Amino acid sequence: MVLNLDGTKPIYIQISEWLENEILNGNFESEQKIYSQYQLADIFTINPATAAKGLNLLADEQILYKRRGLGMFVAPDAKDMILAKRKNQTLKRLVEELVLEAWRLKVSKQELIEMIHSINTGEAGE
Amino acid sequence: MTVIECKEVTKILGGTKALDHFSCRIEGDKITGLIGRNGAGKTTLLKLIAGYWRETAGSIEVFSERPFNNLLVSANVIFIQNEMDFPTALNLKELLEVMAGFYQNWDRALAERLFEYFSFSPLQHYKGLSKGMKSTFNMIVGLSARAPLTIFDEPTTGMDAAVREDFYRALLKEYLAHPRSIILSSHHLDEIEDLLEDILLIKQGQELLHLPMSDVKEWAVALEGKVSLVHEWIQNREVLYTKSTGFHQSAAVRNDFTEAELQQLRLEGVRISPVKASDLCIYLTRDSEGGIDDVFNKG
Amino acid sequence: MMSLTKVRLWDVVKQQYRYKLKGYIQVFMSMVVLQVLALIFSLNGVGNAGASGGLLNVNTSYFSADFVLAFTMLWGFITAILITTKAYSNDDFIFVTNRLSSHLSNVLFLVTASILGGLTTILSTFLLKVIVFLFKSDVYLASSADLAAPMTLLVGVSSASLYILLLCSLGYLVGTLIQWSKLFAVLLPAVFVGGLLLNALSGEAGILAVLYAFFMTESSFPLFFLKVVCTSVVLFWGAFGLSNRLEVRP
Amino acid sequence: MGIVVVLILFVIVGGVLWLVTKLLNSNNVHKRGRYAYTRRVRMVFGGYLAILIVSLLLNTLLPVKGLNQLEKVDRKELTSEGIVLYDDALAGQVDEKFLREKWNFDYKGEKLSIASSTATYQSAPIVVERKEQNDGKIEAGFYMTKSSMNGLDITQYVQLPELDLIRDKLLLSNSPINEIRFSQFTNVFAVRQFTGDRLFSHNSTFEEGQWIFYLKVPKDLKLETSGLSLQYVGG
Repeated sequence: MVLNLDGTKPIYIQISEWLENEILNGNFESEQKIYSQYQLADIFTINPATAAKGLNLLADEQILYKRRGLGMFVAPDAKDMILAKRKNQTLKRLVEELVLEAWRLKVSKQELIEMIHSINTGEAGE
Repeated sequence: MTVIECKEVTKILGGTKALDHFSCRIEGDKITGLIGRNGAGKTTLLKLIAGYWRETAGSIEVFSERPFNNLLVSANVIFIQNEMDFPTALNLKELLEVMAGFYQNWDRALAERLFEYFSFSPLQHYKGLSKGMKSTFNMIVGLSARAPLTIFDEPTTGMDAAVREDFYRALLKEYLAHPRSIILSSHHLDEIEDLLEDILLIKQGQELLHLPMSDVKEWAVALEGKVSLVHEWIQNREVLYTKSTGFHQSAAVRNDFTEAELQQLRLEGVRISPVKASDLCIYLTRDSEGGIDDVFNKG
Repeated sequence: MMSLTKVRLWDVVKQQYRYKLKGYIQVFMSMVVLQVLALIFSLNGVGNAGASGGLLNVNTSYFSADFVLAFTMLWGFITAILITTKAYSNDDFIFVTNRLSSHLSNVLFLVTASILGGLTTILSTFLLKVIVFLFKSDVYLASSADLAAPMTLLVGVSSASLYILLLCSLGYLVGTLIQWSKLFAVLLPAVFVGGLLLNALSGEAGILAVLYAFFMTESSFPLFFLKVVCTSVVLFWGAFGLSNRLEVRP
Repeated sequence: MGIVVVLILFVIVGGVLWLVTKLLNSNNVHKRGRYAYTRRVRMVFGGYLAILIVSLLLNTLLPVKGLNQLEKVDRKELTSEGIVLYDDALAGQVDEKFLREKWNFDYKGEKLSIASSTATYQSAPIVVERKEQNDGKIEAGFYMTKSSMNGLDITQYVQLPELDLIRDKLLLSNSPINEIRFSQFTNVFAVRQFTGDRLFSHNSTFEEGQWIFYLKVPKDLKLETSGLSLQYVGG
């Protein structure tokens, strides 16, 4: 796993997203101990403080929780929280950008929705 | 725990102020990047910290002592620079032995392994090494010394990309295993930014910026859009950089926008993107307003 | 936080001294080369006396290690200047040091160099003797110098070493002066040669004559020892004091 | 003069130091050789020291050739001995203990010329004693007192002259070698100053013994010579 180091996104955010992906992929189950800041630093060759910031970001969102002296653990409902968050934030932001771009390109709402439909045909057929 | 504290430090070299009322405070066990252009005073600052030079005015303290001519500072600081004056009579192996005698925390095993890994031969002499090999050897010395304050001044000069990678990795692993205060000076911020916890930006002998690396990316923001639009938004703001191409203008400004303002910007069709840390440093440390284009546009 | 290393001056000096014996080893190479060269020059004898009668012409050559000692003294002088130059003194700052420890270890090194120089100088007399004995001489006249008496050897080695040390300390001061200002590199030889010329012209006994009288005509070893050691200490001290005006390293 | 010497020494010493440093910094040191530079210097220095120590041992263990066994002599005594020899010879009572060489020639001629092949004998003291009768024999003797060099008896090194009778000519000539080289070691000046020796001058004395040719010739033999001075006993 290599981080996207093009510099446009702060590394600690990339770290937290990577951890979320690991949880979504099932590499970390609930109640399982997750990488420490030092392990993360070692894996990605980044400063441990940066890694810690990525971890703390997830802790703040309660996707991870701290056990004193033991480290960070995956919260029981971490997966759901991540999915919800991605829906609310990531997807929403993407849609925002999509709409803005459509507006700039003078694509009407109708047209846009049709485009979305055409991509989603596979799912619609189910 | 403060490792280095500079208060209004001035150092005059050859009639010019290499450092001009420079103040900063560096906390312990952090990797700090010292970034600045050539001649900004990086090396001068480092030499003052290492106790090689005497400050002209102001006060500088390392481990709460004045570093100049100070045995405690000398024993606890290793200063790695480009051309190390290693004694010419000794070969590389002997140099490492001598260093081991001087630095109490010296890790012989580590030095040995790195020495082997980078395929040095014991009978080689430092003077006979290529520039890149010299830097690599310096790096071995700097890491193996395990000095509580480890200073690397432009450590990767002449190293090829693979060795640079190895160096950063080795530095980080050493730091993880034995945390210590490290100062890395470089003008390749791109390469080292991931390693850094803090960044200290220096310009014309003065501290320009000193903040955690993770804040640097949010410190400024780049706007891109129609000239008139962008121009309106950047008025009364701290503009770091602007460039216009035809109808479009891009600008880097200090990020003091509110969330609402950003939303508004997006709606108006202004592209917002973060400013890369290395670009930010270039903008900030630029000596003159404008850029190289202005030189050509004058005509 | 890594705990700070506590260091004592004397430990650092010892460490630096050990390092210098190794790191400055090339000066001993030049010493051997110079002594061999001096021995070759000495094969012609330091003095020659010839006399002839009606039936017998005699030619007496005097041999001694005077040349060797003179060369070794100069070697000490120049070596001491050399180790004050940046090429050498900057080496110290790779390692743990402050100015005092750097100076002290330099002095220890020069003392060691002087002793080794004195020892080899005195011993070289015997090599010279063997060479002359084997290849040069018809007849070999005995003299007090033939005795490898322990006491004579001891006095010889000590006093030769002291002479070298004297020149070392002078060189160290001169070197430090030159580090202080490059002007001295021109000024000192000019004053030296000029002074000698002036003395020669005016027929006065110059500073060299005074020094000669002070050191070389001293016939009591303890007094000689005292004179040299005191002078060396003063010269070294002067160099220390002077270098306090310098940056630790440029 | 002194300045020039000092400057030359400086140039030599400086040159050697420069050369050694140059060699050290040359690529030779960095790339070739199986041993570390420091080790090589230690080997050179150690080798040199070993040679010196072996020399010291040789000096103390081996017997010294030359003049160690020579007797000491008193110069004043030698001088007075020389005067005595000369005076005695003129009185016809030469002391046989100074005889170094003796020649006997049969000579029937009436005239004898005495000549020398070298300038050495131009002013040589030749003392002639006329015998009581004409027995046709010439007895010649070479007498010499001791020679000294720095107070040591070096008589044994004196090469005796040669005397030949060629028809009517008595010819004095030198032996092939009469030059001798002595070597003397002195302590280094750093020792001399404590032993009371002279510092930078060497005082050597050399004194050749007083020598004479003593000829006993037949009563009526006519002697002639060119350039040599003959003195007659009782004359």
